[in-house]
Amino acid sequence: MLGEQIIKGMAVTAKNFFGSYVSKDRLTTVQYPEERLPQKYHTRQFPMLVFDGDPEKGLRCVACTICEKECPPKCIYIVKSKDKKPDYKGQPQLYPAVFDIDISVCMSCQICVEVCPFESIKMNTEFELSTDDRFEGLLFHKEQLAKSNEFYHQLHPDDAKDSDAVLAAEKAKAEAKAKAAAEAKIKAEAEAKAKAAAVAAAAPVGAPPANPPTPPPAAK
Amino acid sequence: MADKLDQIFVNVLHWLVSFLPEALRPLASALVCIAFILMVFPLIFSLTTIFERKGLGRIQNRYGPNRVGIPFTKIRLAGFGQFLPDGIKMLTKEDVVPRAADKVVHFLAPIVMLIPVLLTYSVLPFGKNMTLADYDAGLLFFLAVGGAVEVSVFMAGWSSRNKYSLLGAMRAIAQMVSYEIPLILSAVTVVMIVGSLNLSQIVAHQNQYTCGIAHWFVFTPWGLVGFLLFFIASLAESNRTPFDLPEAESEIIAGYFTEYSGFKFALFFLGEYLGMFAIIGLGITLFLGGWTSPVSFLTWIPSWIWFLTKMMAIVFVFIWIRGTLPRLRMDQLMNLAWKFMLPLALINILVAGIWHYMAADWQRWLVCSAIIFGAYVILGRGLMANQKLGLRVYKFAE
Amino acid sequence: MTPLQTCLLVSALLFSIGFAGAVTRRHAILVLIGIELMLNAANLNLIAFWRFSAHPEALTGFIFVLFSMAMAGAEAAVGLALIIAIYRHKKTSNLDEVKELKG
Amino acid sequence: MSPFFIITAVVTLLGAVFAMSLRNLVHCALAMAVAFSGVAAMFLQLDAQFAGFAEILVYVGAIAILIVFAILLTRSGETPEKSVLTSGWWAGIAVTAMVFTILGWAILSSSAVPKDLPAAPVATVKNIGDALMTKYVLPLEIIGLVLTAAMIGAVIIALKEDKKDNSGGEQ
Repeated sequence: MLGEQIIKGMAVTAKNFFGSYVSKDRLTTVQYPEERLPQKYHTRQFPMLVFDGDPEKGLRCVACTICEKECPPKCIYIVKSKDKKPDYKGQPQLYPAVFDIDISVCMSCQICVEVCPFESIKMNTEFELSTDDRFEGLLFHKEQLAKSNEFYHQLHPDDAKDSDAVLAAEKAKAEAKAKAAAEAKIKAEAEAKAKAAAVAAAAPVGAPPANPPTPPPAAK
Repeated sequence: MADKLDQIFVNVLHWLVSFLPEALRPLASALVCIAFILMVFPLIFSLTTIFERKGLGRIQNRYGPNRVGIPFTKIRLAGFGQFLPDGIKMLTKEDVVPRAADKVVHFLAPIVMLIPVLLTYSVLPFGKNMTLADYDAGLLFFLAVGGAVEVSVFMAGWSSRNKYSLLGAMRAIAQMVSYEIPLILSAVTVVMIVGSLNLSQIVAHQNQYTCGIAHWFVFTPWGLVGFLLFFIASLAESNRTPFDLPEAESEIIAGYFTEYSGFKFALFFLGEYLGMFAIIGLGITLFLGGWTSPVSFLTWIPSWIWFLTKMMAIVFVFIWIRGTLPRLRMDQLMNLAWKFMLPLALINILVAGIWHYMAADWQRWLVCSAIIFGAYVILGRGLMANQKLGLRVYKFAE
Repeated sequence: MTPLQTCLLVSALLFSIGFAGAVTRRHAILVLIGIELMLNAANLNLIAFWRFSAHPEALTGFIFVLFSMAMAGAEAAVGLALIIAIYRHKKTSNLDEVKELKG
Repeated sequence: MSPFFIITAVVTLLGAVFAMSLRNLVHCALAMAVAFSGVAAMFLQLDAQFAGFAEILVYVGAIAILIVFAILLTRSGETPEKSVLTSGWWAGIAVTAMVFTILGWAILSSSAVPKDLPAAPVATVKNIGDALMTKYVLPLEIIGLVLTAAMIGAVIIALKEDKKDNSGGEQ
């Protein structure tokens, strides 16, 4: 008969209406500022710059500008420094004099993180970045972007451990290389000394110089 | 005590007016009444918008607005402060007028909309002795003035120079004209039985009790059908779902007020809701006993509280329907009006005549109910026969 | 001037305005509007005569107005239908261009 | 006459003048609605409540809307560039002036108008209904018949004609 289905439908909505007051699990809405959903494990929002120790000197970034070139929406702006300062390996490196990211342009694609060879740029999970200044307020400078490695450990413990391991390996490799180079240098010096001595001593013996010692295999 | 509370507004009016000289009293009392109506009903409107949003939310298992309460405090009033920021937003928005629009007509349309709607309130009896203008032909006044809303709808739609506006206006006018006929015909039954177009007399006729139950017209077979027809027609007249084709936002943006913003949009919004309240008030007056109480032992409750309670109850049903039913198609809309409601309203007039002339015993209940039920079944079959209801068969897709 | 004369003058003016429009404007719908205005002037006349007559309780003029309104409704419906039909044939509703009696 | 009547009369006449003189047809129709509302207000002041309400219901609610629909259906909603007057408009104006002169002269010089204002007559809905159902029942029936005939006639005239004659033209 005409109207039966209308009454059925009205019954369904009435059930929803009164049920929403009785049973709490009907209401799936999360009342945001007070209630928050736990963040997903691999949550990412906007990039940050990781530093070790001192926020100014310990910045891992060496201003190689790979991320600037790779960024699809071109939201990164880097100015290289004139001078150099030692990085974690002790090598003198450039550092970013200016490192800006426009958060209003960034699309959270994480490509900068993928391409960074220095484990420097990582993704932050901070998302409550609203501001009433739509130009300067959303342009993040180096000071705002710099976050400590401990903070990164809190956000993504596993990823942070991995990147620490990579850095440690690099450092070990570099140290080994430096050591080998130093040994080689010592040896070469010794040889040179010996050679000079030999030359000075007597016959022009064409003794072939010994091969430099192979560096020890990098610790895996 | 109960009587005093019942007549409190009337007495306050008399007391206020008594300070003035005799000659000015009718004018002053009219002005006070107008000011009162202009205060109370927009307030009810603003609360209704909150009720509607919260009710629709609950129907969809959401909370609805529940944040805004008293500013600078933690008191939230369950979100009932929301209407204030909404109103401020409406009033402070930029008033955009399209360059091609007919400026004068575009400006006049919301005003022309609001005037007839407010005029209709003058004949509604809100409570005992609470009618602003007790015209002899009050019902005719209501229907005549309510019909003038169509002009403003056309003005808004045409002057915007926008195809969506014009489409919405044409749809609205076609729908209002079509549904005015069942509306009037269902009201005619009441006029036949009471023998008067005066709304106060119609209420007085229903203010009797048998076995403690009031003589509301909705408790008779013809009255029930008349009320249902009136209810459906009033849904269509006030452009509410499922008859919201004129402002179907998924098809024609907002219909005839697509090109309105800011204060003018607020006026349209207000006019629409006030029109809805007015037509609900008329339905209550005609079929639900106006300000009378349904059972005799509750007559101590003031009459105006009864009126407002009934009005809010029907508004709630409107919201409930809005949360339930999908929008009709244009041909379904016209079919319903002309092939179902109009014949049923005509048969209902016949039944009311039979009811009037048969002796007041159980036989007339039987005869009238049987005629109406038979007509309903046959007309319903006829309406559904052409609908090709059932599972949809897709020709080209699976 | 008595009240009745005022009413009659107003209605005469209304009639003249409607008449002037009906005979001078080109568009068929405007002619119809002019005719409606003239009918209204006549209605005003009838109501005024009823109001100021010696026997208003007979309601003659009043009922006449109601009938004339119903007639005006019928006339408007038929007239507009004719205008639409002519428009469909000739693609115009300009009366200067609708001169022939054949379709 | 009360000043309120004068105001209503002026509004009515202005509405009528605009309805007859504006260039855009939709404006004309809206001005016509104003004129009708003014006439209804004058009916109310002449103690003809029922007639006034019926005037609004019929003219503003129905005929104005009908005319507006006709305007849109004949695509004449735009302001015309050409002249809106007929070729012999000056003759029409002359005839109108003559008609008005005669009418005004007749009204002002008539001796048949009553000098005193009779008491306000009572035209309750009940009286009107009684009159319609007793003395005027035959005209009422005829009006009903005429309305029905007019409605059917209007529908038939405005119906789309069959495409039988030019059905081959499309193919």
